[in-house]
Amino acid sequence: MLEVNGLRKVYDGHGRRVEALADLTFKLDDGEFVCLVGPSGCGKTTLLRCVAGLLRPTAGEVRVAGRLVTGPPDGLAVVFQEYGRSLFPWLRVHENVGLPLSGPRKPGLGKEALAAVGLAEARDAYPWQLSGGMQQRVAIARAIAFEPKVLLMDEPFAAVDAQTRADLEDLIREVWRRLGVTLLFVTHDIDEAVYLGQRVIVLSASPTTILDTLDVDLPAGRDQLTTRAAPRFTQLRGRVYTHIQQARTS
Amino acid sequence: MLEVNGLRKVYDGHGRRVEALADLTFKLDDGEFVCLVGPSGCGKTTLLRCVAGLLRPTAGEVRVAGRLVTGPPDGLAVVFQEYGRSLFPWLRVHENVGLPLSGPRKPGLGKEALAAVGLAEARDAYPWQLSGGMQQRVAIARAIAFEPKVLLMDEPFAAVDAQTRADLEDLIREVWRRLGVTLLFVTHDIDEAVYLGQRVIVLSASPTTILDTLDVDLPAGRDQLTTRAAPRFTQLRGRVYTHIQQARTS
Amino acid sequence: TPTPTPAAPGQPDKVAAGVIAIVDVAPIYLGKQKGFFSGRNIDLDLQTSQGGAAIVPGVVSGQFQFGFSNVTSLILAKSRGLPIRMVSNGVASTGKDGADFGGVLVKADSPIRSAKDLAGRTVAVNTLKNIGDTTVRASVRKAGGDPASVKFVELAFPDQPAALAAGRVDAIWVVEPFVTAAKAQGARLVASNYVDAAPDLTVAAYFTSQELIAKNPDLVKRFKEAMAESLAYAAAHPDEVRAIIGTYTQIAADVTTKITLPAWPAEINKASVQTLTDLAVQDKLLEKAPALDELLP
Amino acid sequence: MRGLLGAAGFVALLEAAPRLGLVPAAYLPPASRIAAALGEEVRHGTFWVALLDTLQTWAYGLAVAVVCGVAAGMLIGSVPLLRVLTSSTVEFLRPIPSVALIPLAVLLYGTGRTATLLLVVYASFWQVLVQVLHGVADVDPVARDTAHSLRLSPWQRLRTLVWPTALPYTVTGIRLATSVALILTITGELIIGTPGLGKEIAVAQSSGAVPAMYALVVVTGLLGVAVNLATRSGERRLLRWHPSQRVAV
Amino acid sequence: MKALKVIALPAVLFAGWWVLSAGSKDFYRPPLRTILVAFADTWFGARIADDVLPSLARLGAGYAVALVLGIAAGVVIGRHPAVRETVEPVLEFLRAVPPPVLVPILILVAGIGDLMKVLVIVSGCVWPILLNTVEGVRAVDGVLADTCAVYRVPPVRRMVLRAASPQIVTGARQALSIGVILMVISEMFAARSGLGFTVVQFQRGFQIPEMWSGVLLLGLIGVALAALFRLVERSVLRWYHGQRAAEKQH
Ligand SMILES: Nc1ncnc2c1ncn2[C@@H]1O[C@H](COP(=O)(O)OP(=O)(O)OP(=O)(O)O)[C@@H](O)[C@H]1O
Ligand SMILES: Nc1ncnc2c1ncn2[C@@H]1O[C@H](COP(=O)(O)OP(=O)(O)OP(=O)(O)O)[C@@H](O)[C@H]1O
Ligand SMILES: [Mg+2]
Ligand SMILES: [Mg+2]
Repeated sequence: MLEVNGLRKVYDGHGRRVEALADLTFKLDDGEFVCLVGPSGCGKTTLLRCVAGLLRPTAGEVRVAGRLVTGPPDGLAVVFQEYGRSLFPWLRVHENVGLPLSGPRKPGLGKEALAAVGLAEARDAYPWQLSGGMQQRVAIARAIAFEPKVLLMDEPFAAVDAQTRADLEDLIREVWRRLGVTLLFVTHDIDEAVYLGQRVIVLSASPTTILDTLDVDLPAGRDQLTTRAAPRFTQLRGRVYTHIQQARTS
Repeated sequence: MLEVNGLRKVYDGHGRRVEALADLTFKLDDGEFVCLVGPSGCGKTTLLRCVAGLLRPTAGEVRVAGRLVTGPPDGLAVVFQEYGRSLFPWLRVHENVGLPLSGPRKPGLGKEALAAVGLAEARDAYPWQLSGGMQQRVAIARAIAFEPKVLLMDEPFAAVDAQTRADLEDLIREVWRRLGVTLLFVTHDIDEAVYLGQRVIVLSASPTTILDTLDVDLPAGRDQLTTRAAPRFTQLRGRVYTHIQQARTS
Repeated sequence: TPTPTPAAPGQPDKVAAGVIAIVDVAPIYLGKQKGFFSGRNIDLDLQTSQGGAAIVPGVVSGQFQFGFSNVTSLILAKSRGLPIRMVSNGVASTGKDGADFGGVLVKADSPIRSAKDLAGRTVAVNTLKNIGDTTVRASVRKAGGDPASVKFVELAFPDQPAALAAGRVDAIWVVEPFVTAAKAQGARLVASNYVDAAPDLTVAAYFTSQELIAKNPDLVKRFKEAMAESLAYAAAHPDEVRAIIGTYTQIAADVTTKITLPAWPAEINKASVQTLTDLAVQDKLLEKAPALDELLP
Repeated sequence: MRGLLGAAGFVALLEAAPRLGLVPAAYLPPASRIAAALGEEVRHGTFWVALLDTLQTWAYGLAVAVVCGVAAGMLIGSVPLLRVLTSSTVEFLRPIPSVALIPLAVLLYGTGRTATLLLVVYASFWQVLVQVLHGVADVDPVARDTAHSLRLSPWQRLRTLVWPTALPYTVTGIRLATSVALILTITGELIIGTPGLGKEIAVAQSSGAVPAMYALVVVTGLLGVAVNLATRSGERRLLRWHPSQRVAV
Repeated sequence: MKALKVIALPAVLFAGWWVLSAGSKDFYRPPLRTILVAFADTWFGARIADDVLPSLARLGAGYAVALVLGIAAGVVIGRHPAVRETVEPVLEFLRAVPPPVLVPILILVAGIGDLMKVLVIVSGCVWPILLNTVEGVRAVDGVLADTCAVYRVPPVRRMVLRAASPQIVTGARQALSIGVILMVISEMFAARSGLGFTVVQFQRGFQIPEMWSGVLLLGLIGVALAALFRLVERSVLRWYHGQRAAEKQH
């Protein structure tokens, strides 16, 4: 469903040259849920923007559903790390969520999505009347209501409290299973990566390569209490942790 | 050093009325380190903005060093939740950090602070050339270089990876001890709150009151491995967790 | 005669005059060139502008000592109480029907044959409620047409031939060099309005402020004499006039040789000033005629 | 490079329209004849003197308007009370056309440069002022709070926060004022008779010298193009940080 | 209270004008008293229908055309750098051509009727709108643009116009007073009636108090149009002012 081949990205301008991505190759099957972890500034956002067709790679290519990505592919949604700036300040919350929708299901989908992220009451507010966490949830609701085939999420839970985060994690897994979305999920929380994904890709520091890919062989039915308490979970997160330590020192 | 008395804040406008803070009263001693946790949208940012003199409360008052707060008090620094927008896009990183500084120590302080957050090499970049986590660290560096008497931090580590986060936590504790700063720290991470603070204040959902105040009786010398492994740590975080659960259901 | 502010010996009076860069003011340029002014201890500085909007306030405020303006404008100014007075003739109609320096023209194939046919038509003039429309109405009246039914529209002289050619207006009233230019495009002259308005009509005059007359009558007198000499010289030497026009305008040399020159008599035709005043009152440009003896030199 | 292409197309249009009879060639001559007339003009010293006069009046007027406009805009924009106090007066004065002020200008300053300068400054001042006022109001709230909490002094706030925010607006204001000042310089010279290109245009116009007149008009247009090139390169340096200049490579 | 402040300065200025001009014998600067008398005599009567209203109608038409043209062209030019580079020299050329010399050409093309006058107004009003639109469009936030691209939101209609609207409004406001000025200028050519024509006529006919009364009327029209404009602006930029005010509640 999603193929990244020899991707390389160099930023050059305004007196600064950064090789953000050195050489990345990986693949996501249709309906796969993969989490991406890596040190701050290693190029996760850059990678996501290349996959979404928003940034032209310096070398290499991205394919979504077999098609070479040159612009944003059909049926792909993104939750941006800069959630605040991705909301339209002149539209109310429900208009922001309904914006990409069309057809008769539009009002229903928007409403459901807002309820799912716990913002049913804020539907008539403007985004700038909301707290940071609420804004981030609006962005998530918009992506969910869109019912994408491929969903890219860039630290989507960074601004919400622990409990809300747990709820949203379960919501995302539920949406993923229901819709069969192919999901690429960037997070800083190693526990979260292991809890959510079927696979975790660990990136090195810049210039970035893939340090390790880890299959998460936990059962498909996961829940916050039992899964996180399972010994295999602890084992896996330990492994990711060690790798990230390596990434930083290398 | 910092007193909040009967603070109440109601937002009203554009067809939406929210009682963000119902009635808050608490006190921070000189040089105290207090963490603030509470559900998303409960009013943490609102509280911080009132304390910083950036928002006029609907009722109640805030005092810093005995003085009633009507505008930003002297020697108070804030790390904003919207770190990206709090950096001036027309200034390079080191200029952003050096902005509030003056006097002969200016270059040295800025340089040190940038190095402390791991951004020595990015000093000549513009903020929008940086990743989210890097931007957030620039904001932190600016606050540290300012050497404030009172420091307010609003989820300052939300955008950085786990390892960087741990490093920054230790950095903040080090700065706090070295400078004797009075610190009010908002976080979503319960472990972080317990690990960092001398006290944790748990806020209820909106309309917000104080649900609980918890003294963290862990030894002053803390480190990531031993402190987090201590049984008392687990106990405390369990208690905060339960309270937050209550906050959400109440 | 004693002068209140005499010029220091060998130090001529500096005099600024506001004029318009058109054929009409050729005598003053010629006079300056011939030394008629410097001979009378006047160091003349000629400043061109587009019209009364700048010249009249310039004279009133003393920025200019003298100015050039058409008679109707001066009558209007006087009637509103402006402290000005004519000092010398400026320019006059040739008095020859069909051979004046201004006139009403129509397209070659126009059904308009005479001034009478202008009734009910649109005629372009350079400024409304001024010498153009009053004298054109006089032509229509004289030819037996209804002057009230002529529709005037304001259009700068240079733009008029184009508007006529494009059929935007039925007739145009222009002065040289645009009479020649329009004729070259095939336009046909139907009326010489200055001739129809009054015999030997004085069209424009040089004027000054009452303040200057009171303060420095000697200067005014010298200017007057210099002007008289200039006008006479210009009237007598049309070739030199045609030559000097090229120095302060951009009228092409081949056009200057063809244009009809106006008349430059030394004296103002007082009767014609009275006629213009009557026309102005008749056409409701002003409610009450000003005391002409306060305006005339 | 592309600009040359656009200019070439424009010239071609100017050449073709009269030649094809779309407009009468006697009143709007083809580009080649205008160029020939221009070639004739530039051989005369008077043209260069006039050009220099125009450039001087324009530069003085623009400089005064920009300095006053920016200073007043920053001051009024930063003090809410001043903003409310002046709003209606500004709106009253802005639409007053400079042509109505001509008699007053001549009365006060004669027909010299100062009279035209008055008109130039009056007309272009508002362009800068209004842009700066809107620019000052555009400061990002989070950035403003940041500046507040860092306790930047009012002067520092103005310099490091308000000024950069208002800069893109100001640059547009200066670009607008540049052409308005040029237009008023020419118009002032044309009607009042202050020495300069406008006066030459008036002379050519009243002499029926159509190609020469358009040749002079072309010169004013070219002045506009030249100034734009200058502002654009200045903008590239001043607004390096602005989203419009951030080409992601 | 606000209304009081709004009229305070004009009141002072008028009083000053009244007092200072009271005994004036200066022909071109008559006493304000005389001007006000002339105002009543001149403008309260048939002139409103004969001169003022037709002028305002032409102004309205020209302004509307300039608005549509300026915004449409501005969006195209702002979004496509290639187009901008191509047309910019020609536009800058045309922008520098003074309306008094442009009018003869317009007369050739459009005759001497209302159309010509409307075109004169358009030829002046369009520039501030165009320039501001171009710059507003070029400054659109990159994250918003990306959001539109990903979610297939028609960018021009749903995003660019709104995001650039603060700057477009600035241009429209500039254009308003330029329109009034050009309304006067256009009536200096080929006119028979109109407010501008009348003012110029008074000037030529040495009816100086009447002329000043016309200038006064032009100013008043400017104030009235600005008030009208503010009403429209308030609804168009509701979100913008809300966003900026909401966080300024000091
Ligand atoms: N627009 C840009 N121009 C120049 N350099 C950039 C730009 N965006 C990102 N970079 C650089 O590319 C590198 C990777 O940035 P990116 O945003 O992809 O990191 P990230 O992995 O998402 O980090 P974080 O976890 O902090 O969000 C960084 O060094 C950053 O400075
Ligand atoms: N500018 C504003 N205008 C109107 N309402 C606001 C504004 N800012 C915040 N609110 C409302 O006040 C409440 C508290 O917001 P606040 O930003 O203080 O929450 P928070 O605790 O910081 O949340 P988070 O953890 O998500 O950042 C929310 O319901 C929010 O919608
Ligand atoms: Mg990132
Ligand atoms: Mg918050």
